[in-house]
Amino acid sequence: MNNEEILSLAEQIVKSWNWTTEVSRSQPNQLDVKVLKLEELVPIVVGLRVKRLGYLSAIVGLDLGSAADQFEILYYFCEKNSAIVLRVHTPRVNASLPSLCEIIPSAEVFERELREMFGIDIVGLKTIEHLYLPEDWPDGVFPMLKDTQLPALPVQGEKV
Amino acid sequence: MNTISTLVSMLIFPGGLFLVLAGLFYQWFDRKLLAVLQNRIGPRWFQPLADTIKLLAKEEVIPNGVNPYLFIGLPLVALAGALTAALYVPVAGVAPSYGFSGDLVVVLYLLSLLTLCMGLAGANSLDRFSLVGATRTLTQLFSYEAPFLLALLGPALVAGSWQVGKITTYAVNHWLILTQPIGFIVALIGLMGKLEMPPFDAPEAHTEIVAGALTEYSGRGLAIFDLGRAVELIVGLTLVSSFYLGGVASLPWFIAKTLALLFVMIGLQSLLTRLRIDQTIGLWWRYGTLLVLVQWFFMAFA
Amino acid sequence: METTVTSKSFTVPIGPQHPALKEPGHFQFTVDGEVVTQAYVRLGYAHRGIEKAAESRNWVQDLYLLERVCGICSHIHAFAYCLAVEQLAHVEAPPRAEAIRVLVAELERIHSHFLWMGVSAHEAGFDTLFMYSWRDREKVMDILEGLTGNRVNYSANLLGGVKFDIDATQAKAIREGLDFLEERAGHYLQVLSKDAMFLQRTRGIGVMTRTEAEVLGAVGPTARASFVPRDMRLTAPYSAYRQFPVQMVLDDRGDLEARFEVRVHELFESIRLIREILNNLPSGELSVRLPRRIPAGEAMVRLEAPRGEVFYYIKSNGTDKPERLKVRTPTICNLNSVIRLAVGHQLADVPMILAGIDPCFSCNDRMVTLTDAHNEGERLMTWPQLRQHGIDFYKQVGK
Amino acid sequence: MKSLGTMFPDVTGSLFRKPATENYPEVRKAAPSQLRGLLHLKLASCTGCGLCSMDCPANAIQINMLDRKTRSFTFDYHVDRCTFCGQCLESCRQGALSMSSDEWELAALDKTPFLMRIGDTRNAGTTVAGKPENVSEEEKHS
Repeated sequence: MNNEEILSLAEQIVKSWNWTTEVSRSQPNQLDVKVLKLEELVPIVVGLRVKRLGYLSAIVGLDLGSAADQFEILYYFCEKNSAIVLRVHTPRVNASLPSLCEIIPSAEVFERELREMFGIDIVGLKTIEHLYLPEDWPDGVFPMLKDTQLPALPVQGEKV
Repeated sequence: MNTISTLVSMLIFPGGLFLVLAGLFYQWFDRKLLAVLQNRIGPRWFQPLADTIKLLAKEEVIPNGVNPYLFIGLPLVALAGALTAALYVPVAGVAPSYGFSGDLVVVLYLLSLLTLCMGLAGANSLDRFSLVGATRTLTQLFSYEAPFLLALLGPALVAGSWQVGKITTYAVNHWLILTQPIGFIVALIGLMGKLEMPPFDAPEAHTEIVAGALTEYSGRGLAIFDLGRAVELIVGLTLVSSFYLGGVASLPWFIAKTLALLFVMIGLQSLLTRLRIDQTIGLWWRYGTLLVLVQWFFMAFA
Repeated sequence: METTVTSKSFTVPIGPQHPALKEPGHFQFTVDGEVVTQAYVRLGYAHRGIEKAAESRNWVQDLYLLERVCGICSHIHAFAYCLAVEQLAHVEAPPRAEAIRVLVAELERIHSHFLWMGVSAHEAGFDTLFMYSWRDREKVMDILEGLTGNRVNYSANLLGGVKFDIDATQAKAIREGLDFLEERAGHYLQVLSKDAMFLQRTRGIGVMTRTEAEVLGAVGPTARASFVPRDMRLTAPYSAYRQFPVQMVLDDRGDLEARFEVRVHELFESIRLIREILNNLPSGELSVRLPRRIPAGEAMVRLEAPRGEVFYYIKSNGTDKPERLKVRTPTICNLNSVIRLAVGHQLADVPMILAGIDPCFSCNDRMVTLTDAHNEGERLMTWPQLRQHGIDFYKQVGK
Repeated sequence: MKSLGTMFPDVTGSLFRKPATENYPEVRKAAPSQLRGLLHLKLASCTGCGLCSMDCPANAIQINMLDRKTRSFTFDYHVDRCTFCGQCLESCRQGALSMSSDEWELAALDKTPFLMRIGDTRNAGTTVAGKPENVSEEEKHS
């Protein structure tokens, strides 16, 4: 399969069902699938897996800031030179996502990371201990949120 | 007068102090040569001595949960065992200070005492690495002990005595390495096992179990165990070279032969990969023991 | 005497500080005698908050921050970042710069594989191989130092190009170094595939089938040793790999021996590639200027680091700082396999299996903020405050 | 196929070879000409624009404007923070910065030599190498 075939097959799969998605080609070798309903994420992933389209390269969490008040989660499925990106949105308050561990065991680390860095509740995730952060990390503090501030760098001209 | 000479022979020469210093020197030789074989510089000549002095000067930490008497006593017993063993062995080419028929067995068990003490020291502690190390130490003890003993009994049989002194006098005129080559190889490798040299260093494999049975030891206890090992190195080398390499009748011969033996052992050490504990046992019981028995079979017909 | 051991099996903790680990990580192996029955991993001991920190630095500063994700494969991270930023800015680095980047990346691969060979030989208790392979690694480090100016964090990249050129004398030095390294690599291949004692510790140990490798998401040489054809240089060629293709090294045995051999064969492949680049180095500029503000957009790049696929995602909002930067390093994908493979093996094999994936914990652990766990919520401390806090804390403990 | 002692040639060879270890403080190997060592500023070319300081990933460079009209400033170089990445050399449009390839033994027992304050254009010479000027204690802490 060349890249074009991979992407058109993926597009076909996504469009052939009655899923509410917006499909676009943001870049020549990338298929962008905006999944509008959270509960459809797992079926779409199953659909891709059945056709053996791509492996889960990474899950990227984005905090869209307090104005949008949403998280955007990107699931990158890569195959050869092409990538299929599933975009999911969830509100920042009570954010939750379905777990992919049942379908893709290697998703576990990414989901644990999302959980501890963004505070997204991953429904169906078995291991919920901290992966990166210390055991005594305070509850409810999620470092990757935009409003969680890091200590500022010493600015130019500051006396030492 | 007699008491003084006894004391001297036990505490200064050839036992005691001399033995410890010689052991440290041989340890340095081991480390230095291994470094040279690995294209490194290696430690300077006083390094083992400096290590020992440093350790002796340091505070000894007795961890919670151990029996303090055992914790302090075991290294002393181990060192005492090794030093006692040296009295029955022609160290430095001097005839053994003591001897009775059958002292070969005593020497071997005194040497095993060191390993046993290390095993007990590990088992005494609650540390997991020590426990795993202790299990491995004792497992390995039971695997090499029999073939090593059998390999040393070969010369004893030929000499017709189980007394180290008599075997040595016999061996001066007979290079038993020529008549009993298999026995020599097993004895050599058995000695490496006894000294826990690579490839038989599974009991203290530091990439797996840190320092094995001695993980919790620091300061004085560790230093004394280390001295015990240094003495064991000398006694072991003396035994094998006096039995198989035509005796050690004088000091120059003693130095030449033991260092040559150590050289071979270091060479092997640098070429071989550590064996897993199950592989060690397999090696000794499957090949080691069998080889010695083959040797005996030949001896019976020769 | 009290003991806390209640059942027959007990847990051996490996790490956070342990001689088998050259970096902090924590593994717990439940053993029954010598056999591992359960394994558990905990990361985060080298967590430095790089992803978060990148959001507060400008595009240029981030280049050097990301170079410090990993001490061994530092170039590949800067490389990936540069590619992503250039993609965002719709700029392409000049061909000569691309070739030099790939050349440094391949030198780094040689460095990393030699280093790994030494470490895993050490885990196996074969210190002679360890010493010799690290001695030979010095050669490639010297080459890198002579070429880039630094021994470890090479800082070869610049947004839009590279900092240095390769002249004839340097090319000659590299070629000579490569001859030596090729000969040594050939020798080590003999050692790794023939030495009976070493094979006892690698052959048939930690076998991972192709299906397992795919399900567990293994990447890089670990995956290729299980016959998963995944090498970004070939499957998704980037930068100068389009002009200078590599050959994929695959092995179908999936055990430690296969992982060793795949890596050594990759050494030969890298050496060949570097020679080819040196012979056909494109001429031209070394760099193009990038604007200080990078246009808004998203970029994703995947590169083949020495340990496997590294994934970079960068989102820009049009300012002089990135909006979000996500790094996914190869080790995190491969660690899964260690946990599964260790079960059923002897404790003595665990360090070898662990070393077999060439783990790099500092790559895994990245982001963090300073907090005070005792206060509710989060308290940010300045450095003097933190220092004072430390002094107070130990005064209290001292009482 | 299997054999024992495959490292034998290396090991025996090493008996007759010099150790690979470099005896560093006694024997110094010449550093390669590309090496990035201590930063040097050619004060005459420097305009004090601050681009280097802005791009420095380690905040090792600080430019303190003393007087905007006469463009007089001091250039503070914190050697202990410098990561020797060479970005400032690339950022500088005037080519005023360079890195020495043989000044790389920069460790010191106290922090005083780590702050190198270079010039004040009002009374500086043409080239000032990165050498510590006497910065008084109170000035540093103020």
